[in-house]
Amino acid sequence: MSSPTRPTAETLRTLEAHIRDLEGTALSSGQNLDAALSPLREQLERLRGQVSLSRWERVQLARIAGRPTALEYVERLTSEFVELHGDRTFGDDQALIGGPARWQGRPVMLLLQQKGRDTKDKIRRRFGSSNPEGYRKAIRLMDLADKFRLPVVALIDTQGAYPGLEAEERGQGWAIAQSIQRMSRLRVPTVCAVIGEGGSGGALAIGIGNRVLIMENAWYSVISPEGAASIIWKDSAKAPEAAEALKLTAPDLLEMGIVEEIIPEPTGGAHLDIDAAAAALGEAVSRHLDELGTQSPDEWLSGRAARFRKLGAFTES
Amino acid sequence: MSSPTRPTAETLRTLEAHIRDLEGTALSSGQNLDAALSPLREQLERLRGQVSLSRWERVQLARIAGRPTALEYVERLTSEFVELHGDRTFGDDQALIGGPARWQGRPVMLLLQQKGRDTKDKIRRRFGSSNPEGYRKAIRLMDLADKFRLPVVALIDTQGAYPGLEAEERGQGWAIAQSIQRMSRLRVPTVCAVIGEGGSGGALAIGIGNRVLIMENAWYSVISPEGAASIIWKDSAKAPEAAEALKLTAPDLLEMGIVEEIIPEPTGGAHLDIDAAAAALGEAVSRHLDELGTQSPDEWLSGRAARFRKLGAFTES
Amino acid sequence: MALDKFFRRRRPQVNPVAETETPDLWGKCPQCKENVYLRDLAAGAYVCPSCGLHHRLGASRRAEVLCDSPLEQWSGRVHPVDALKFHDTESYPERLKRAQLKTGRPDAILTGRGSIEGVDVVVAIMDFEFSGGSMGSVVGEEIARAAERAAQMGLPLVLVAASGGARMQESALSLMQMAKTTIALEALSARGLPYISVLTDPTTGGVTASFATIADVIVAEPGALIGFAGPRVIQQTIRQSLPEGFQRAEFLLEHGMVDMIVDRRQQRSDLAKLLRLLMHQPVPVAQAQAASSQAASTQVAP
Amino acid sequence: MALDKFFRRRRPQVNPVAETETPDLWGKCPQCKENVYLRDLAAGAYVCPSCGLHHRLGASRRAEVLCDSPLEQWSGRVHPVDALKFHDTESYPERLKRAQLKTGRPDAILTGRGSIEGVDVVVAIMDFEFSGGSMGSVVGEEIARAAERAAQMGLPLVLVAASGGARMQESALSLMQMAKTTIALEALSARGLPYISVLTDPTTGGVTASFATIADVIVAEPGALIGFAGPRVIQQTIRQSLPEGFQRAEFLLEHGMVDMIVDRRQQRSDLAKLLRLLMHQPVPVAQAQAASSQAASTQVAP
Ligand SMILES: [Zn+2]
Ligand SMILES: [Zn+2]
Repeated sequence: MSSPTRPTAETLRTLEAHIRDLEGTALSSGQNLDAALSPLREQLERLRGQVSLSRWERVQLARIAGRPTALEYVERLTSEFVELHGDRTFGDDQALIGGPARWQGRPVMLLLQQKGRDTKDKIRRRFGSSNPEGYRKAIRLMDLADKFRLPVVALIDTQGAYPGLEAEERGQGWAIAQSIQRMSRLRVPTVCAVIGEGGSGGALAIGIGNRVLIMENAWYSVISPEGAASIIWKDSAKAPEAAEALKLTAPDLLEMGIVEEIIPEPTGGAHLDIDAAAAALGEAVSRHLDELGTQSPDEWLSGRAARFRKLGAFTES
Repeated sequence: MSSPTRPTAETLRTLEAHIRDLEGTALSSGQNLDAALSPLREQLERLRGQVSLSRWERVQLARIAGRPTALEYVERLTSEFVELHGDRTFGDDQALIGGPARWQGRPVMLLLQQKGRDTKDKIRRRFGSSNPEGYRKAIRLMDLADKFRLPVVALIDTQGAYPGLEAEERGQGWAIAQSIQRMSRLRVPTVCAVIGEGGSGGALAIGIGNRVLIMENAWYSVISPEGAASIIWKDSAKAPEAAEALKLTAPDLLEMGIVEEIIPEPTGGAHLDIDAAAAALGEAVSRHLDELGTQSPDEWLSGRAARFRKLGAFTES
Repeated sequence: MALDKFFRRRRPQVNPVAETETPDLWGKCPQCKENVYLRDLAAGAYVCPSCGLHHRLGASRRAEVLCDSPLEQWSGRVHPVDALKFHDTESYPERLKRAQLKTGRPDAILTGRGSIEGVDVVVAIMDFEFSGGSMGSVVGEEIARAAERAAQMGLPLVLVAASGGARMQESALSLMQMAKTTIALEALSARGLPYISVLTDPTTGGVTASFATIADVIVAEPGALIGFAGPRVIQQTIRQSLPEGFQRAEFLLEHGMVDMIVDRRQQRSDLAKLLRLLMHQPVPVAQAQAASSQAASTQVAP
Repeated sequence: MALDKFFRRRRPQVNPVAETETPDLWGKCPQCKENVYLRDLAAGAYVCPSCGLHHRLGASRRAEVLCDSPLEQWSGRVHPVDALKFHDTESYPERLKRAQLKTGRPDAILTGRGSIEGVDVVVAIMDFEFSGGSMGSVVGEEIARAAERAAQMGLPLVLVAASGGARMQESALSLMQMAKTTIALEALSARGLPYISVLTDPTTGGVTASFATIADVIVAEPGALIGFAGPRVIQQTIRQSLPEGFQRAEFLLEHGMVDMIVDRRQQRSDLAKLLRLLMHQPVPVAQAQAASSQAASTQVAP
């Protein structure tokens, strides 16, 4: 501990484990161990402030067990959420859900990528990877948002669209493209937030925001680190190296102009204080909704188009 | 033959068979039988003019082997038909097909209910009964018609939407309703013609015309005669009685105000002279297209709405 | 005996004149066989308190269950006619007369203005008691008028479907009501007003293939049979037995065709919540206070 | 040896400088093993005259096969940059340089103005020879510009897709090209101008999930592999082998995803016919005469 090197996320996790063990002992034995616990807790807090997370460590935080899912934010930030189901064509996808709700009081249309909370729920929701039905439901909800002038709030959290045989049969690529197109045509404001993982086209399908925000420990990329590692080194275990190359963290994306704002997470990650994480997300989304609220439908449409039109890096001779 | 009763369709068919037999004999034997054939042919023609078809006989004519299908008319009346496939969601229905074409020179979007011509083709096309994919393809083609300002020409010929388990799973009722809605929203003129059978919602799905025409021996009803007979008498063999009760023939529909015009068929039915039947259909559709051509998109939309809004029979106290 | 019949038919069958009076009696639920006190059944929106069976409702009872107070009734002045001189085992006018006597209304539809938990609405309720809720010219006309009037008044439309489909006795005229109603609903779309349909047991045929399924939001009652083709026709087509639960509300939810299945006892609050959201109306004061205190407790600073 | 390589790769691989020259030689078709005279292959749009195999084409050859005469080329001035300092087994600039040398163009796209059987069009052709036709910022920008310029000029857009998907080396910037291209195509929609995409072997990933599949009409080449997820990834997901013909053009037609499969030798005439119809252009004089004489023969009076 006397080493001058910056602490790693691993160090923090070891310290957290010590504290939990001591707290457990204190509780079960009835002994007051505050004399030991207090300095440990202080040191942990201090180290958290110093910690410099690698890109791969952030990817791991974005996936950590207990990280809040979309519905955990929705429960804290909205009232009167009415989940609407089905694509009116084939099925009801559980990985991409939504419906109208009041976001800190404002009527909005929610589009949520939902990973699932327990094992059964996760399987049912394919760990947040949609079939085409999910995107087609999103399109239907966007139709309603337009009709009833409801701003769209999209919470993005997926490793990507589901790569299944039936998904291909039913036009996974087509559904994503149509969702991008539909969202770009909305005559209401759209605010998107990457709250965990932003994997490829499956994430972008509901990511056509007038504003795109990202949580501090979320990632957003054209391919997952594992996918990139498989392609480059034929070895998905090289995902940490791929994560570095892909520059997929929130600060990277802010620098590229792909997101407007990084939403700070509680020290150590959103899972350590979900209420606080939700408060930060709620405030940021509400603030952007309020700012956009002064514009007209034409401005929402053209502003969104202009925002995406200028993304990209090239030179011209 | 000296009986003063009006000839039935059955009498005509018997006479036709005699003539065919004699012609065959003349051909195979090399004997000239014109002395017998001429008066027979003349009598047949005379009787055809007198014949009074019952409603059930017309239903049978609408189903007779060799009656021209939609594609037989399209081959004769259009050039440059480009069949477009698929609903972009699940499949490509073969019972409801379509695409852009030139209708006697005019660019239009065709929607065709196609029954099939040989056994294999009929099975592939489910004898003209669509699955939901057919109606969803029609909706997509109507989107294109609107975008490219192509008048829609719909040829209706179905006993009804396909009553299958999978059709229900994929929302047969929903697809028909959406097709009716989409067609009512078109900002281009629509001319529909019932060319054979017009069975229930499956026919109406592409029947929202600014003008609705019907061929002389076609029928259009809320239910097939067999279906009605099954409900009323628990006996589909009573279809002839049901046909009478349903008042489903072209003159009935003209009287009810459900169609604008009856397209005359060659004496004895369209199958006896397909070229002539096609010429009459082509002329009528083209004439209505030309008449509608002078109106504006708002007039096509509101005219169509007004046309259907006033259909129905009731009294008011 | 009246009660036996009540339960055998799985819907309340009462004298239309006294439809709102509930006899002080017990009955046996046809699904769970439990004895149910009829006044409890009525108080619980005619849902069996033991097994949750949603009994079929006539239009008047449905209106009571759905709305805050009696409707300002609009329907009743449009009457059916026998335009086709339709005669099968009896004449169409005879059939109509029987249904009119049974239900006390001219045709299978009740429309009017009312409110649901304080939200002003136009309602259109199909009456399955009247000739199986079949849709002829009158049903089409009343639904079209309700939609157009709702649009004029700036009110949303809530429609309760219960129908075997289009009415055979009006042949192609019935068929045209599918187009007429669909087109009349455009008036609501044009003004951005919500249209919610509630599909109840049974909703089939031309009603499923027109106005009932183009709603902005489709609600279904638990266990309701909903489909286009009837189960018997499909069985004849596929020549094998249909799977358990086929064409039931739960099956349709799974296949993406309905937005939600809502217990009848929960419908008023869910519909009101949804309508308020879609119409940008505020949360009622009592609920807003509860919500804000909850929100406050979760909005801890990071 | 160059020819062996040509056929092993199933696409013409030639010196880009001399791309339009065809060597006076024979080769063996990799599918039917027949010997083909290369000049015949070139004359037949690079479709094997024996088995119909559609050989992959670089962008220049594709333009020759598709258009009446050489394009007025628009692309070529926008060049890729290494914004992310991406380095895997080699650096991104090294990769780019190799691809640029091989193809003679700055990135995987060729755009310009031309005509197809006399119909004026803007074309955008992806070059699979350049880094597997991957879409980075330059591909996105050139497609966006082509669409916008077509809209300004009142011309339709014909796009030929051939791509493994978005370009990894530009990470999220590549991903954003999916949005950028989709949005730029709105300019054509707004003016009611046709946009036709031609999906060739292979078209996968982010290209399938954006501009390539929102075309008004989607044409596919026979046998082309078209999909979102790659076959290997899907196989890992489902842990069983994929069915014969999976993700091929014929499979997609059956599943309702493409409008038509058109043999490359027929594409010019089919595309021209379709474009003329959608743009209300008359039939060319020669064809009109043939058609009217045919129509006259069938328009017998009843
Ligand atoms: Zn019960
Ligand atoms: Zn070959």
